Amino acid sequence: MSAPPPVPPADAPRPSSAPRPGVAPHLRVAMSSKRMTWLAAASLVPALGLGVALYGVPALMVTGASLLCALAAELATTLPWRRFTLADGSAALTGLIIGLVLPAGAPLYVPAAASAFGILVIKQSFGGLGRNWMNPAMGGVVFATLSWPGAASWSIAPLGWPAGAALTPLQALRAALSMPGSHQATPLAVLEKAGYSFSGLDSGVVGWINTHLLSPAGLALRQGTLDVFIGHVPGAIGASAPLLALGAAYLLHRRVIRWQLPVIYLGSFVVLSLVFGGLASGQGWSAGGPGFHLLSGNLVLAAFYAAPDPVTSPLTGTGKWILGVVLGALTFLLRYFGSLGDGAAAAIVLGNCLTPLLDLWTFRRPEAASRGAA
Amino acid sequence: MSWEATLLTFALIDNVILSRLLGVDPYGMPGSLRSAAAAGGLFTILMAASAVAGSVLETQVLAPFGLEALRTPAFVLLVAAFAAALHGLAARRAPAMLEEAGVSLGRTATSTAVLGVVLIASRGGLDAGRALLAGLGAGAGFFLVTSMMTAIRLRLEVEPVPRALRGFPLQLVTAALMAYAFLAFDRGFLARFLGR
Amino acid sequence: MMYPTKLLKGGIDPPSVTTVPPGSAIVNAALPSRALIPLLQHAGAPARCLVKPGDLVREGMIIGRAEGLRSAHVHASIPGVVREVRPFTLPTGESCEAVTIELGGSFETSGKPTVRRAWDGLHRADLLQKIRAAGVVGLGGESLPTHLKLAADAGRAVSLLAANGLDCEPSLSVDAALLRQKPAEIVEGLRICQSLLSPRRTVLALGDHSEELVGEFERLIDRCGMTAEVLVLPARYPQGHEQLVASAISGTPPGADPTVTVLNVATLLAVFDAVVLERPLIERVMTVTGSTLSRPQNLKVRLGARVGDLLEECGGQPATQKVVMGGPMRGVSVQSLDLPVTKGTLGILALGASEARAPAELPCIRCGACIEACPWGLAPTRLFKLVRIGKATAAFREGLSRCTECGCCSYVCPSRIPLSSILGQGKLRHSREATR
Amino acid sequence: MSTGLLLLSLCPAIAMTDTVIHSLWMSAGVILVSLLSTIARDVLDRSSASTATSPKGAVRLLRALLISSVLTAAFEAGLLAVSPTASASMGIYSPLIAVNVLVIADRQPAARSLARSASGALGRGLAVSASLLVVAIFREALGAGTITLFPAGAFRGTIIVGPLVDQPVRALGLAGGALLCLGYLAGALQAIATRRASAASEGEKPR
Repeated sequence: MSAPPPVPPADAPRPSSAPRPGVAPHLRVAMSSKRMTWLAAASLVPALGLGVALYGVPALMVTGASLLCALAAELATTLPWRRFTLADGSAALTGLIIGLVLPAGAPLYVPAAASAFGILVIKQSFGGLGRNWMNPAMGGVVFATLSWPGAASWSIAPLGWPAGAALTPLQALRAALSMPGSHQATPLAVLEKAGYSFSGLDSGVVGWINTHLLSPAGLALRQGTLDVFIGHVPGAIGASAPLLALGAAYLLHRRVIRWQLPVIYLGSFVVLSLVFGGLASGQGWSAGGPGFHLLSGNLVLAAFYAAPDPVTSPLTGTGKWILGVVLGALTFLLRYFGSLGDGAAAAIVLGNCLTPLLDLWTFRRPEAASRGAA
Repeated sequence: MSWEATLLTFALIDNVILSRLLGVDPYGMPGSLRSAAAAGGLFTILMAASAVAGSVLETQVLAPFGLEALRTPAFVLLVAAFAAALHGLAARRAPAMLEEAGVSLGRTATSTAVLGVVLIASRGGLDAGRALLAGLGAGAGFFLVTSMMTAIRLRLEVEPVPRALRGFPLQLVTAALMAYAFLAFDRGFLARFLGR
Repeated sequence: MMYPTKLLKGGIDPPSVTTVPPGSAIVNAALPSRALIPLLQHAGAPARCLVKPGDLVREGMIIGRAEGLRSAHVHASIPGVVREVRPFTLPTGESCEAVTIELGGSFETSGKPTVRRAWDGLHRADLLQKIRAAGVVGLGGESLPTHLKLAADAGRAVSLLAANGLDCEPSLSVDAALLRQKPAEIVEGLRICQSLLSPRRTVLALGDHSEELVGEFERLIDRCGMTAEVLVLPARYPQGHEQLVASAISGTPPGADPTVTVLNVATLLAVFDAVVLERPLIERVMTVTGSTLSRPQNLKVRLGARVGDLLEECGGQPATQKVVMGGPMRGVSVQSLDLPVTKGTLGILALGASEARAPAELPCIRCGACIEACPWGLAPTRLFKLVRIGKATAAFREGLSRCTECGCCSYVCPSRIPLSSILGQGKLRHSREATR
Repeated sequence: MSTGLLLLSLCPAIAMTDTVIHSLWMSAGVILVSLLSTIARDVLDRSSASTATSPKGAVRLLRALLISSVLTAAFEAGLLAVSPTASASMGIYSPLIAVNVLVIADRQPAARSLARSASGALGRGLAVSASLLVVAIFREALGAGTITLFPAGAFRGTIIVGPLVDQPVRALGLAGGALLCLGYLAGALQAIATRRASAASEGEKPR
């Protein structure tokens, strides 16, 4: 590993009266990278809770499998070298994110393989935390999706639905778009046609809003708006946008993550969907429904928990801005035209490929430095 | 195939390095972004030129006279000839670029990437125009991927990576991960993207 | 408040360890019963010792003569008898001779009515000679003999003379206190320097915590009929760095203009003492603070006083785990309380267990915080990796030479990597390679 | 044969490791062409070396290209005759053998005798095929759940690898899988090489 810092270890023998040594500076910020990681993991718990509430035991099984497999893989690649790195929390966070990104119906070898690949190949092969250039969670998910396209997207019916397999909103939409004639339908209409059974809560709230707030204006929300919003539809375990946003808000408040990357990412995605989204569903210009695509699927989780991953995101502010736009564009393309999952994970790993280039391009060396290694 | 389809296919979907597995070699890693760019330019020109010549050769000579058996020697010599010509030209016109690229005539003349593109184009029965696009697309894809891999390598150079994997092995693992990432752009994507 | 445009990029606002209440008076420390005076208290070579054990020395008598260009005289800070002259190692690692004086005899200057001498008529050379004789060095930390800075070589005109009123580290308040209590003397000192350098522009820069003093200083400057501006800069670390102050005032990039002279206000006061009172530099003001002190304060201390005594004077407690000479960002942590304070001692910090713990290092997560914090626009995260794999030269090509080891990167690093000290080692290694 | 050289020769061939049978055909091609071309070049060198005008530089390269490409073409024709399906599946990769073996040969020091250089070429070919076989077995077994060989008598030509055939790790069968396997193979070779080197240097400087 790396050379030790020039600080004599705290337990070095020294006269009890004499003060302790230590290199300057003698003050440090409170927030450590270890605490950052664990805070990020903790902030995902609400989303996980809702997932378990909606899908029950299968959700627990999937998340547990990914989590355990990630930890095991980390141990297997560190213990033989007499190192213990589980404490830094990165393996746990990776496992947790993988579990939340996958649907509850996935057979257990999917989360297991995703975690194993993410930790063993993507992270540890390059020397562990901080040396990997690709996000282990998203890379692992992409690997699993490529290996078992069907199994990795088997979503099951959430609480209050007739039990059994069920299409995610995006799958339903793609199915509808693939068959001719149904092009004019808006996403929620498609869902209704696909036989979604929306909750009573949804109908109640939407009904109330329509009668009391919107009807005077001659507007009306569709059935299912609320369900899609809170994530009470078949899909990934951790797909509840509001809860994820809640956790992310906490992280932003504690400055564990910075706002630039997620906000630009989501912003550019929304703009692109507004302008071109309609074309994809054959509704012409500026007729897309960014809300639907924003809320259903893993976009929010990717934007707040994968994109700003410090290890795999650009070092410089300029780089963050550029990557944000690129990620938004990629997600838009892959979600509307692609076939690999819902595009968020794939967009992130593609962005990771670009990040080292951005670092080289956007970091301006001080005048004193001549054209150096890069 | 429409022209944009050809371009995108050869640049992204059937990327020379990531999907055709041509052009990753332990000695041919550019040392800096500049040299990656120079080599990329060189290879792009070479690919485009020999792809066009290849398709012409295929459609005008080999196919009509039933000389398919001689395809391999013909194409190999063709690529070598173009490589030699290009080196001569570059040495006179842009010696700095050639220097920066740091590729010997031996390497360009025997480059599997270039020969591969020529073969794909001719077997795909592309006409001269499409072949040109194919060559340009392949070159662009080659350029993009080598730049990314170089940037990643420069980043890994200062990191304490596992000793067994240092250098070329990690280069390959990196290429593998990039290959998986680029699979997001598949034929289905192309069809839907250009379809409507 | 309108700031000049070219402020430092990056920098940090650390929570200062319990600092001296602003506006509290500078306290005279008790006279030390014995003073241990190292003969290396300046940039250049150690001064040559002029006394031997048993000699009687008067207060302010010269006991070490400057050796070489960048060296400065050293004077007896207390009257008494020379007990011993022995080799001594400073906390910074350099070694020199040190004179131990035991208090005794009578005081000529202290407590006596002070005579102010007019200096307007004096020739440049005489002024410089007075300053040199008093052993005045930069009191902002860099300890370069001041007469060198003031001896502007003919031909190249000095573009800017700046009085630096910003304390060079967080939780030190020496300069702020002096600005409050000795404004007239500081302005007089500035006038002396101005007459020596005749710069195109003269500026007094205050930290924004002494903003309310602007009016008073402008009045004083008008009264003595000199032309100088008073400016306020944010007291964000390391804005107080000489080059950054200069660039903030002149708008040129840091270190670009070599004809700038920056003097810290404590130094100006020393110049005033040397020229107007003809008193050598035998005492200085320093901030003695820290979480384990019950009475942190700014002390005026005789050079050679014992660190331990000063801590006790400020209510030091056994809870003290770590003692730092200097500021929290760049200070040197010392192993012994018997060390003496010198001309370069900006302050003394007494830190408790929580601050003394050396945090465990974690892998770099490339968060880029160090890049944001670096006032010199470097990428410490890359430089420290280059240094650790032994590529100090490559690190230099990427700008390591600009690093001043201000400590901002180490402070913000969430992985607790001692970046600035690693970069420091890199600079050392490179210079060694260069010489070899 | 040095690790770097082995890897270099593997790179273009690695594409044909999606099934074991493909890797075998590829190996056959590499062995044949490299052996024969080496012999041919060697013979020509020796004959021309006697006369004062020994070709060099571009000419030499051209000649080598000519030899290896003609040999490759011959191999392709043979393959087409033996098994059309195989030659079809080899696609663009069989012609690449021509430049591939050349790249290897160019980095070899000139051997003293014809026998030496021939045996060297054979050795290189065998090393390459062994590595190809390892990668191919690994990839096909995990990536497709099968191991494809020749149909022989009762044996239908494919071994089914347990449950994997139902849910194979498809990603390993894709192009990325080839790069991945080659990467770790290279790592293993490098580790062995470094261990050997350190073991050798153990004598002079204890560490």
